[in-house]
Amino acid sequence: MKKIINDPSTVVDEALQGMALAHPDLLRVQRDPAVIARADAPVRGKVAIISGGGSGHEPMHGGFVGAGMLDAACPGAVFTSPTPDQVQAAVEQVNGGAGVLLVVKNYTGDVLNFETAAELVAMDDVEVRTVVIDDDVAVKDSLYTAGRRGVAGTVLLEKIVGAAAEQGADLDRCEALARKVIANVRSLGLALTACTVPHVGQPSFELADDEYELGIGIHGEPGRERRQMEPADDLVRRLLDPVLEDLPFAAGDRVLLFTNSMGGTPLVELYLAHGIAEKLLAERGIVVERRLVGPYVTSLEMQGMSLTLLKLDDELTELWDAPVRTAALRWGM
Amino acid sequence: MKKIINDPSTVVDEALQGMALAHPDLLRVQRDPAVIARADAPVRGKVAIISGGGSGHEPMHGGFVGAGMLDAACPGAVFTSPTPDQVQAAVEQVNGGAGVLLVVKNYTGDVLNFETAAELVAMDDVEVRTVVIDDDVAVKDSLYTAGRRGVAGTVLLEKIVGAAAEQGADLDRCEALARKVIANVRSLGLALTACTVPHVGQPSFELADDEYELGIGIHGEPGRERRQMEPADDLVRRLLDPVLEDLPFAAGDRVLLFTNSMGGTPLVELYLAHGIAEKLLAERGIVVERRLVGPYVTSLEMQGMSLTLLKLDDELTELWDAPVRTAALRWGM
Amino acid sequence: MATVVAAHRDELVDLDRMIGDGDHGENLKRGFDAVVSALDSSEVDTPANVLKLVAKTLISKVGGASGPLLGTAFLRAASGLDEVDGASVAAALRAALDGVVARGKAEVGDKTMVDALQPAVEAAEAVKDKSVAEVLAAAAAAAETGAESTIPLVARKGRASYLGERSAGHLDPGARSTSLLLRSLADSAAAS
Amino acid sequence: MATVVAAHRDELVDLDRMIGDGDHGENLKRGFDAVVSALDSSEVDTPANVLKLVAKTLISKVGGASGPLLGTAFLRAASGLDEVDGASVAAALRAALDGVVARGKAEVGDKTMVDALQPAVEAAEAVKDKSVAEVLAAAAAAAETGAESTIPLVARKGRASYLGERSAGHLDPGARSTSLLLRSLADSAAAS
Ligand SMILES: Nc1ncnc2c1ncn2[C@@H]1O[C@H](COP(=O)(O)OP(=O)(O)O)[C@@H](O)[C@H]1O
Ligand SMILES: Nc1ncnc2c1ncn2[C@@H]1O[C@H](COP(=O)(O)OP(=O)(O)O)[C@@H](O)[C@H]1O
Ligand SMILES: [Mg+2]
Ligand SMILES: [Mg+2]
Ligand SMILES: [Mg+2]
Ligand SMILES: [Mg+2]
Repeated sequence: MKKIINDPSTVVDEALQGMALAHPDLLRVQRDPAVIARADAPVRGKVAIISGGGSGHEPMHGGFVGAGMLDAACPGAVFTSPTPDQVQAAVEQVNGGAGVLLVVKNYTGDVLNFETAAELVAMDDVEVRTVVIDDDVAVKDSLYTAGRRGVAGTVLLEKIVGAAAEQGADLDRCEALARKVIANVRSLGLALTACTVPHVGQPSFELADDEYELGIGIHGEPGRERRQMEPADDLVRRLLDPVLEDLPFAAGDRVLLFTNSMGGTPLVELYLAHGIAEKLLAERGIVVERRLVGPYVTSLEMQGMSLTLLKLDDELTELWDAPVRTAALRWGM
Repeated sequence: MKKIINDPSTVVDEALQGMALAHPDLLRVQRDPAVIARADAPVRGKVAIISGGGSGHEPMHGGFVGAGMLDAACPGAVFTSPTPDQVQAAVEQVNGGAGVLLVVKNYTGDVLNFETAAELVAMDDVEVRTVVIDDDVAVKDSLYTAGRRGVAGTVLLEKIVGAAAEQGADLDRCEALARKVIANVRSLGLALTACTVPHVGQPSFELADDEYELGIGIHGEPGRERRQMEPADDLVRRLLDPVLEDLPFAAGDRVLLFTNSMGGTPLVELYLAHGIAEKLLAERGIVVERRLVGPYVTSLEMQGMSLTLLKLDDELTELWDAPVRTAALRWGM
Repeated sequence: MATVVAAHRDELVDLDRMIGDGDHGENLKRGFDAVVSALDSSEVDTPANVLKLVAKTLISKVGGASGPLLGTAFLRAASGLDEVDGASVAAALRAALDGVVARGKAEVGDKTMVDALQPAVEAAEAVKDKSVAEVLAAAAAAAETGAESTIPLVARKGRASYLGERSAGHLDPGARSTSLLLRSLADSAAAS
Repeated sequence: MATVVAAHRDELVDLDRMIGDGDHGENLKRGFDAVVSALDSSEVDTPANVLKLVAKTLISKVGGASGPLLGTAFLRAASGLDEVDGASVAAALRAALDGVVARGKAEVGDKTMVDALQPAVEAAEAVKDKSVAEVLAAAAAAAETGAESTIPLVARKGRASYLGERSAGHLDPGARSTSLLLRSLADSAAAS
């Protein structure tokens, strides 16, 4: 394992210090328990949007803290859900008196820890709601599993709900919007290489030189199916088809297409894949109205990508376009 | 070699198509010869800023095309300088009648090709100036080499000169500003892993599991010194010390600190390294007034990083802060 | 217990790497290290209060799926433990199991820590009239067999469930750590 | 020439990977493929005009350091080539060398294509009274020796110069491709 680190057990803490120094205008960092909060939090009278999860997916979630998106992020250890005391501390830092929405990705650990936190926070008379996003279509038979995972769609949810909260939406509307995004967003990912968690020191799985892993999660957990390597045209089709079938998306639908790198895949490949996805959607009469291309929900240095589709309507499109000012997503301000 | 591509010889062309589809509001792409131009070009009466170089360094340069930065970028084949006909075509597309500034990174190939293009363009009565950036302090004895290379400092130059051009600066002022940035910016990089050029199919060099390469260029060319792997504190010091000594930077100086990922190094490591660099600078009394952290000048999937310091004054700081609207750098609009 | 966890950290990391995300050993190590300093820096009197402090520390420090689950287990065990005799210990273990099931909704056969904990509880109850040491020894032995039984199973809860059929053939890390914790309890009861 | 370049593409890529950025073979292949289609789709009469078309195509398609340098070489050679006899060919080669040196400012010993081209010019001039085939054969042979002579050198121009001492021990890709091109010219002159 070769990484630019000092000690596997202090990676997250040191990275948070660096992040605070890098973005003094956007955010502030509390170290124990770890919380990344908007520089101007709490914003009085605004619903606070809080998310969190294991570290190693940067820029998610800390890179989305700022005006028009998250009020706080709770970074766990690498690939480990945050603890309830982090969530409690985040609420203390950013609660503006209009209630708190917790955005949780569907993993047993995240759900259990945020659930515990929500119980504790509610005891302090803070109105708190929880939404669980589960956009990964890789997980089939969800009756027999922990259910679908929350993956790249989370960024779209955080942007849209964050915009609404910034505009003054109340807790009911924020929660309803979050559920609307969850109902309309689907993702699927693949990996060409594994990643190495610092405290593990070895790759999370082995892939031969001519294999890829389809249906990968974002925690270095192997996917559902190992396949022989294929040209980009086929790889993109294997991601897109299950996503389209699942909701389903149909001709005439307006969508946001999000082409995400798992971290190690360079932009030149990502744009190439994005172009293929756009063409396949055009062939089906699906209208790509907005797009996001880049490494936004990553698994450390893993090479691979995911495709996410969100069905848009005027409400969602307007909120997507609304100004945002965070380390990783920024426009209009 | 595992990459999300169809055919090594069409990678750049396909990626450009994907890029055009991803950013219809920001840019348009011409395919043969390949040019990425700002969507609203030519901007009448504005000095046109054009850059270019080998592909594989994305988001540089195409990701910096847009209001407040570049008017056009000429993407060569992967790690190969663009050809003169690309530069001529770019000038045709974006020349607004106020002259053209060509921003060239100091590599024999880039310099020769841009030089040839400048001669051809001048024959069409377009006023054209060329600036060559050479911020890489890794290259010593520059009398006996092709001179210092142009590396990550290029982004800072393009942002600052682009802002001035957008505000209406004339060709003289744009050129003078570019030379001022070149005089005040220094960089140094390292690599933990090599990258693989698609048409080569093999890593550009081999590094053992406990080695890193100091003074790496951005084309997968090996650096000057191969060293045993060290903790992040030491790695950052090895990058920062030569940069500081070179200009030199001294206590009381105001600087922009740019912590750049070579592509494969995840943000968690990059922020960690950035924090170390900030602390080392604070110890020396150097004031970090602005910062940029992320993968902006990359070598495909190479793991590694570079540090760039630019000495700031009020003029440069204001131009850095000015609005910019490109795929990779965006604020204020 | 912290020593046992530390000694087995790498094994648990490896098990979790096979069918999960490779953090189980590190999660527990972080948690039990924090337990040791919490116990060192506070004055706790009764066994029940010790368990409560352990529970709170695990909940706030472990994270992952196992943090809230193990934390709940210790919290419930604390309420079940009035006296220190075989029957109370068996009752505490039963309370712990109920807590884990209430939170995680797993059944025996889902390839989770429940596969170790439930047989342990049943074995403890079968000998609950014996000494604390004997009750814990029975529980630990049953947990070990239970943990081993997860090897052929296909996971239906937690992260490993995403692997489907591919999760079969691997020992569940949470079941393994549960059996290790019970074995260390039994060993210290036998020694005292 | 295009066939020769295509056949040696991988070798040139490998050489450039050792001390450069690994694109030299691909650059030349792209350029000479374009030359072939340019020649196919246009009517060129004189050898000088053929060389001019080759030059323009190389300049606009090759990129890299070698594109403008080789392009200039062919452009200058075209001006030098009025008649097709040994002396004109030698003069054309001299003009090509002067063009490369004017642009790239490299000297013999800098580990560049000049190390192949300059001895080739000198050898050609020494036998310039002989036939075209003989002149080119002498040039090709000298270029081959010249290219080999780059192996121990430390590069002082181009990308390889960044390696300092580490560039020693490797054949310069541009010198190698220059000798390959001259050899293919000599072979076709001998055959016609
Ligand atoms: N719903 C559940 N009920 C009981 N135990 C569970 C459940 N989900 C997961 N586990 C246990 O948790 C273990 C994984 O813990 P850990 O690796 O610390 O958390 P995470 O899976 O969040 O990384 C599994 O091996 C399993 O025994
Ligand atoms: N200044 C120069 N003068 C003459 N030849 C040069 C010079 N710089 C580089 N070369 C030649 O160019 C070759 C490299 O060409 P190529 O790989 O196509 O370009 P690049 O180095 O830009 O990738 C070198 O091997 C060398 O022979
Ligand atoms: Mg985990
Ligand atoms: Mg090159
Ligand atoms: Mg785990
Ligand atoms: Mg080269």
